[in-house]
Amino acid sequence: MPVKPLTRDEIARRVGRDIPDGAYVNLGIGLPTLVANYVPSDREVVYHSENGILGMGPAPKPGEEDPDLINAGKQPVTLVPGAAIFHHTDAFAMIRGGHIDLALLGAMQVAANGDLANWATGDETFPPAVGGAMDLGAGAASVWVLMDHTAKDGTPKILERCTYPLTAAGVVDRIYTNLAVIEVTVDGLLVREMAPGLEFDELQGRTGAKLRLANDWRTVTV
Amino acid sequence: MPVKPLTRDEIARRVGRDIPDGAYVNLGIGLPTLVANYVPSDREVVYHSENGILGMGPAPKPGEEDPDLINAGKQPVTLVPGAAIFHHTDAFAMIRGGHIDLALLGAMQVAANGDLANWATGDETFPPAVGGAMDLGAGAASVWVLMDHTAKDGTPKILERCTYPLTAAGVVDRIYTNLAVIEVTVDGLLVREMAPGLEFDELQGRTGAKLRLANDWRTVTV
Amino acid sequence: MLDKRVASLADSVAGIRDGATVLIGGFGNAGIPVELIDALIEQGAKGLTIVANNAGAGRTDIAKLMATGRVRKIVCSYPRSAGSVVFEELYAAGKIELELVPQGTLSERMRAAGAGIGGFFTPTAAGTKLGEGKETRMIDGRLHVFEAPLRGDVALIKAETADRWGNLTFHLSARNFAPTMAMAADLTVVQARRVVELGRIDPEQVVTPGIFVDRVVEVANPQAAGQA
Amino acid sequence: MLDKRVASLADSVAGIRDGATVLIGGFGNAGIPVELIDALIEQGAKGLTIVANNAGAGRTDIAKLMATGRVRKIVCSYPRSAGSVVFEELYAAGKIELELVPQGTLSERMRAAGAGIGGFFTPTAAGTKLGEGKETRMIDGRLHVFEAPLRGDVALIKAETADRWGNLTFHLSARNFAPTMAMAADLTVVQARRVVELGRIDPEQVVTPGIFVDRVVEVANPQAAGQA
Repeated sequence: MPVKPLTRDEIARRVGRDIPDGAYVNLGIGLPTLVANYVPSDREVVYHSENGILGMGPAPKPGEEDPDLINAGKQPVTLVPGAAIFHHTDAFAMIRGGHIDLALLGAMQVAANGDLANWATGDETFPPAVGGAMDLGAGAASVWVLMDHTAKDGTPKILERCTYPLTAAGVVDRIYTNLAVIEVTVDGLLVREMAPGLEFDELQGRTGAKLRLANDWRTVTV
Repeated sequence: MPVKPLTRDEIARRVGRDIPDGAYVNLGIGLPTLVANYVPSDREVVYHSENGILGMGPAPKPGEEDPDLINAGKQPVTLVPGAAIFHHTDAFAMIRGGHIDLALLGAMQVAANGDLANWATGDETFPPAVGGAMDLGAGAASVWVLMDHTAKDGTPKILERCTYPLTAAGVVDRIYTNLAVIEVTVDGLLVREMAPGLEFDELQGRTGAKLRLANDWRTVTV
Repeated sequence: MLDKRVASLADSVAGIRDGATVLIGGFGNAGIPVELIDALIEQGAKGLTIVANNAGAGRTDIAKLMATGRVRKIVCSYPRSAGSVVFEELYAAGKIELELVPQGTLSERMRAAGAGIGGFFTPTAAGTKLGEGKETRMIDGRLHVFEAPLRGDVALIKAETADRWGNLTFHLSARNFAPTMAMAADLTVVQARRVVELGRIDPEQVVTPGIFVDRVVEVANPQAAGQA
Repeated sequence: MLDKRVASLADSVAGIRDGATVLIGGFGNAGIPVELIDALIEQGAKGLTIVANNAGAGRTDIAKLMATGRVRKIVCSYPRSAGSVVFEELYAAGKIELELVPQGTLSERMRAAGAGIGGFFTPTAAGTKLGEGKETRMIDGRLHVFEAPLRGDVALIKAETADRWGNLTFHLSARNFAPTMAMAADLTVVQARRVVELGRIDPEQVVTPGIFVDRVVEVANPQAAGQA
């Protein structure tokens, strides 16, 4: 059976299934933003944005955008009933104070100890930019990373130690990639699910840190 | 000419004349509260209360009190047009951040270096209480003290060094008493005004710190 | 479904444990959650640390809770006020511990706990008896003291309007400590005069976003606090 | 009479000095005070330090100010965004200094300045490159870094409604940094879409109390920010 890596939408759908009912969730830019489309409709999830919104809804219809109502990725959004608006300092009090149950973030690298690198590569020819990444990494009650398992050239992004500058140390709880669902435990990385057709050895070969396979591992279904 | 000490209302009236137009003012409990009655009517002064009010107006008419609209002394108040309500933390951000132009406070003792003692006598048989006194002392841009010049038994309340526990160190800018208006300068206490009929030597005799008389001193008028 | 409404006052305080630190909103008699305090008295937790601006007045609410003997310690700025007889008796008898904190520092310490701040330097109380024993630092030529966050296991607060997500508005100066205490506790319990349908509170007028609230109970006609 | 209204945009930025630190509200294109920035460009102050979340986009507002060469340094969390060409050119040419600050720390540092807090410990950036060189402290088993207050000489912000005392409301997520910056500057200048009669803003719905505001100018139809 050939390996069938998950598409971006499939990763988002897989993660969506794990978002608990009633959770306060911050969605990072890019892939994490897709997750909102795939949370089961019987769950009520409250989406937070660093620029002062709780209760973001889907994108507005074309022509109905309000330039004063945008998310952290600067895209136009809507509000759902029950939404609240507040200022930046309060938005980050929610983050730093551990009130956000779950931050879904993209990453450049994740380490076996939960270290997160998602803001800089160390390449000094570009000006650095960090945004709210370090606050979310340090503050959210749980951090789940969504990313491709390797860089485009096949270089592992899951490592024993990050080589890129850290965003936050020891904060990642789970990693959802196109190849696997991995839990970060005190004993290291535990593979919970693998993409259809993938052998553990092959997964390990594409990973820069030692993996363990859970006894009750399953094939990812989406 | 016999000495004519100021009454409480006369002290309040004298202070009222000095409140600048447009000032943000916090009035302490007791004598300072009276000052609002005597600010010239062509000046717009915004009164702040530690429990989250800017723009307090006069006491409500009997029967029109709202138990949810009280000042820091727990007395019912009203709001003027332009008032704002906020929470305690913001109320004290205004104080600590130096945004309150002027705090008018009562005092047990004031020292020649501007030290303020207005929260405790050191008598440990009563439980101590401090309220917002230390925040106001440390935070307000200017602190003016309103008090009787001496204790009831004639003991001076203006001293070289406070004997009671301090509220805040070196913060008092002016002292208005029933006998004098005194400025706290880097060179010590400068008497700007004296009550009608009062001789400087007599004032000095009722004061526990060295006074200087301003060249342009005047008799207090109210 | 995210529904923070609970059916009864008893449910609203269920699970509060002996030894808990309980933040109680209110300043003077405005904003005191009388019914939640009565429910806590009924619930029976003991050895409590109470954080509140005042130490109760009269024989109701905080004073009534203290009179049960179940308050080990009170953290407040102004324990001695008109009618604070219960506190004064307990204090004189050595039956209650008092931690006196300047009012703004009290509020800021709770805010720090809610905002994930590990501590801060403030000029308030520097050079005074209440600053004794604290770490000090000169900052911009002014003496500051270090203050630690003050977290509650529980906060009991009173609101004007709530929805099932826990979004809150408050009535005038009854707002006082409530928004800060809501942030600072692991379990924030709210008694609201009206519980309205989700979406009825304008998002721009929400004062405390529901993320800071855990349980909401409607008390349409709350008692006045501080009665004799 | 307390009247913070000024007659013109030119009056609103009068007196801003060379070398000033200017806090500029906005996140993305929401809440950017485009007309105030244009007035500052016209006014001519140079050697400025700009504190803003982003480093401008397109060729208008913050980008336009930077393009004049009058910005010595920018303090922000996310200088590199779609269309931040002016900043990138200046940065590559070594003509602008960048202080990169995590977004929540940026906001909290300004809040500390506004609230009279001498500094605070935060877990954000601890153990990272942006935490290097900072004082650290273990608090409750977590590494924290010390952050100092960040004060502005001037804040330029955009509001929806203002009155002559400077009470403000904001429109949706255009609120972002404005209430915090208003607290943190010696001179806070506001462009408001509508200036209303005193008393027209419900006291419970005031977001920024006028005490934090110094000058108000009405700009009824503000330009969009970030245009090419």
